[in-house]
Amino acid sequence: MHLERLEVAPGVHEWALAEAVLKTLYDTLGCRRVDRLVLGLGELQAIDRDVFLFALKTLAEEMGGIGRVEVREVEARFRCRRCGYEWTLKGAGLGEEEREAIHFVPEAVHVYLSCPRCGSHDFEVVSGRGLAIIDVEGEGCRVQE
Amino acid sequence: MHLERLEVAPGVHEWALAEAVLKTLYDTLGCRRVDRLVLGLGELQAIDRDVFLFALKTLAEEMGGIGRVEVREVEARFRCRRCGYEWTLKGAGLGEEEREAIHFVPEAVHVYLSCPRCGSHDFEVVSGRGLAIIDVEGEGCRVQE
Amino acid sequence: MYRSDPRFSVIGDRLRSIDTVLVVASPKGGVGKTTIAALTALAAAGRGLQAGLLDLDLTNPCTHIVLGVDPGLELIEEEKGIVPPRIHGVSYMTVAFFTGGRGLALRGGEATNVILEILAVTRWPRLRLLVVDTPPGIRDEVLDILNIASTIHHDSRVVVVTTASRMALEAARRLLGILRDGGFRVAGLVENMATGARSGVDELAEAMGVEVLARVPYDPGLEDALGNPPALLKTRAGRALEQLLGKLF
Amino acid sequence: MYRSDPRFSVIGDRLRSIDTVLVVASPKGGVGKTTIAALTALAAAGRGLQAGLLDLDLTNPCTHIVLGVDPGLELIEEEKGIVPPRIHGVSYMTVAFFTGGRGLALRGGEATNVILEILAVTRWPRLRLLVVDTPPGIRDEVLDILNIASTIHHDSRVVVVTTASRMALEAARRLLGILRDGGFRVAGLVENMATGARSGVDELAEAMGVEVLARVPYDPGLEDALGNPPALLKTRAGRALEQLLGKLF
Ligand SMILES: Nc1ncnc2c1ncn2[C@@H]1O[C@H](COP(=O)(O)OP(=O)(O)O)[C@@H](O)[C@H]1O
Ligand SMILES: Nc1ncnc2c1ncn2[C@@H]1O[C@H](COP(=O)(O)OP(=O)(O)O)[C@@H](O)[C@H]1O
Ligand SMILES: [Mg+2]
Ligand SMILES: [Mg+2]
Ligand SMILES: [Mg+2]
Ligand SMILES: [Mg+2]
Ligand code: NI
Ligand code: NI
Ligand SMILES: [Zn+2]
Ligand SMILES: [Zn+2]
Repeated sequence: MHLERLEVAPGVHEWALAEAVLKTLYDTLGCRRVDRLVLGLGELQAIDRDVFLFALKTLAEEMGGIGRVEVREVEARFRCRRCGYEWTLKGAGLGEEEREAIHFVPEAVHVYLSCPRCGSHDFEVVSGRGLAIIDVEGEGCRVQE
Repeated sequence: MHLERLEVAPGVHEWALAEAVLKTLYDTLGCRRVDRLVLGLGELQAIDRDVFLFALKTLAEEMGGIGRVEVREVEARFRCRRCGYEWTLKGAGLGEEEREAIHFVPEAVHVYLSCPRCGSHDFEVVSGRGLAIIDVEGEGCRVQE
Repeated sequence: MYRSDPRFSVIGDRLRSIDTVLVVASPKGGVGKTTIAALTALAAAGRGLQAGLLDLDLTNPCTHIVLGVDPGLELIEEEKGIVPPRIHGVSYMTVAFFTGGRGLALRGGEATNVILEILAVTRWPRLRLLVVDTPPGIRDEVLDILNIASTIHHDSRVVVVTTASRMALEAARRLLGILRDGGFRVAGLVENMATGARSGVDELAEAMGVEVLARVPYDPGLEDALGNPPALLKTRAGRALEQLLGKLF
Repeated sequence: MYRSDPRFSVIGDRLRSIDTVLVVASPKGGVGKTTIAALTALAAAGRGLQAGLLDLDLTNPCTHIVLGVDPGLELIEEEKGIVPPRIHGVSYMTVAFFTGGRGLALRGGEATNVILEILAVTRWPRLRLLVVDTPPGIRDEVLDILNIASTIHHDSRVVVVTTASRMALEAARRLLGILRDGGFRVAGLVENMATGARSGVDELAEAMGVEVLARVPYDPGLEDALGNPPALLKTRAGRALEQLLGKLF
């Protein structure tokens, strides 16, 4: 095996997420201007907030701009599909690299965690998975169900 | 191939559904007596109402009995996962045997129907799939979320 | 959780007439799950054991091809539920009865619905052994039957099928890891298309602390015997399954 | 519907640098999807075409075994998204980078989440061809990539892989029926482990009105070449894929 790229640059898929949020605001929701935005950021999607907000502002300049942005962290909670036990990420003892993998693909959590009671890898991510637009105020935004 | 059973008896898995409903009421919800029951019956689960209600009454006798039973039909609606088109079972032109198959296993509908607009077999059954306990009144029933 | 589903409460009762549930699994396709599941049920019935076969490869069921059954509603009998037809002595249930054997496109939770529906409605007779064929992958179908069998049933075991191919071994390792973590009862490995030589299967068995229950040789005559159970039982593969039955009973 | 998902709107842009998306599929496992998908991408790159490979067998990915890659985060580069590593000239993306190649138990909609996540984050370079490997079954992974590719991309085609085995043919027929009903563009069938004799594959192709694009012979040396792309391209299987590339370009 030979690799043509081996360098690793840290934490910048924040840009992809920022782009996705803006596309949703300006294309899907039809916003012409965004004055206030509330985002729910799942704990599993452990992105670098500063990089993310910088990306959001920077990319928004080419669109209608972005006003006040509030980011709320949403705790990760799991519920075992076999035995019903519930637990959280705190104290789950994930290593750095595992968290890094999960921040790219939150579902990878099924590899690295199993139910503290019965050992099942089949559990539900009840909350804290991704990035959600909780609220938006601005001009022309059609808020959908 | 040789078969040891070839006879076919009509429409009596109504008994299995009735049994399931009663088990939920008396075991899962902990009812000691049921005075009033409202069931939502999906169009795809095209069971014989009379057989079902007879089964429900008969089987209930060994338990705490059953009071007034109201059965509401819920129309089957589909939404294409590829193109978003929505449609209903009316006019979908299903044959007798296809309906019979679907009444056993509602998901078999994906074989017999496809999106009238784009032909996709990948569509959502928005409503009308199964049997749901909509409301129950009685003694000891713990209604869960 | 299934527990709030009206069908779930019935399923425990339905499985009560079954002594042993044997789940045949591997995330890798083509290793022989379907062949081994069907042959095991047929071989057990041939020995006079009450045996059943349940096909949970919902989107692409194949056991009816092995058994030589043209699947359709006319094969099932409704009697306070569904009584599975007996095919060469095996009580047999497959989603193909309801799909006519056509491909069934299923999304996520729909698979769970189908499984709960089938398990809730099927009235198995008294069975010494119910063999469950599963689809490849580690998806709802496999997770559901593992959860249901290990939660509701008193004697459920998993047989992991593999060949000596590296991809199949890696897939088996993945599943065994998940089974070990969850404390599922693993009956052991079956090596399929075995050459007789010591293979990666032995290493895997040692590494994961499981037994190699049987070695089923590659049999070029198997394809022609598909659909003909008596002929299937006479292939080298069919005869090798005696080894598996011997380890189970 | 995906359209309301924040990631969906980005995916169209991400796929814009790709001329042709080739989805390699069959509901039957073990027919050679993974082998043919990986070899096709490698063969295209060997011919100097810009080629990519995307493994969507999320719960049991295997392309890294064919390519000889020990998967991990260290292989990916973050740069306003993820730039896929180039392996023997092929731009390569697999969920195994994030799971370390371990088995991933996934429920229903979780598969869709993973696919949207990966497609939204991956920055493919300019590609003449992106080959997509899919899992067996007719589940979310396959439905999603078919929906996404046929809706968003201007040139997506499906290659259906089969062997001459009855179970594989039946599986191919099932998928071809679904593809025909949905008006998906089918490039054709690939017969794998072909013996050279006229087989059920020809009958199926005629019945379904599709072409047999290539016949890949059974090659007992293939297993030993797994993990070694240059050696793989020299197997009879590798050489037979020239036929497929010839039909595509
Ligand atoms: N021991 C064997 N010898 C020869 N062919 C076999 C053997 N076991 C399975 N096969 C063939 O291999 C293919 C895949 O087997 P199958 O049982 O369908 O695998 P799975 O269910 O794991 O996908 C089928 O065509 C089957 O007939
Ligand atoms: N033409 C071939 N000759 C020999 N072995 C093959 C050939 N194609 C595939 N195989 C082997 O068959 C097995 C199944 O192939 P794979 O590509 O994993 O199928 P799938 O992705 O459809 O499950 C693998 O062990 C692979 O190495
Ligand atoms: Mg199978
Ligand atoms: Mg028929
Ligand atoms: Mg594969
Ligand atoms: Mg590694
Ligand atoms: Ni990052
Ligand atoms: Ni009925
Ligand atoms: Zn648990
Ligand atoms: Zn449609």
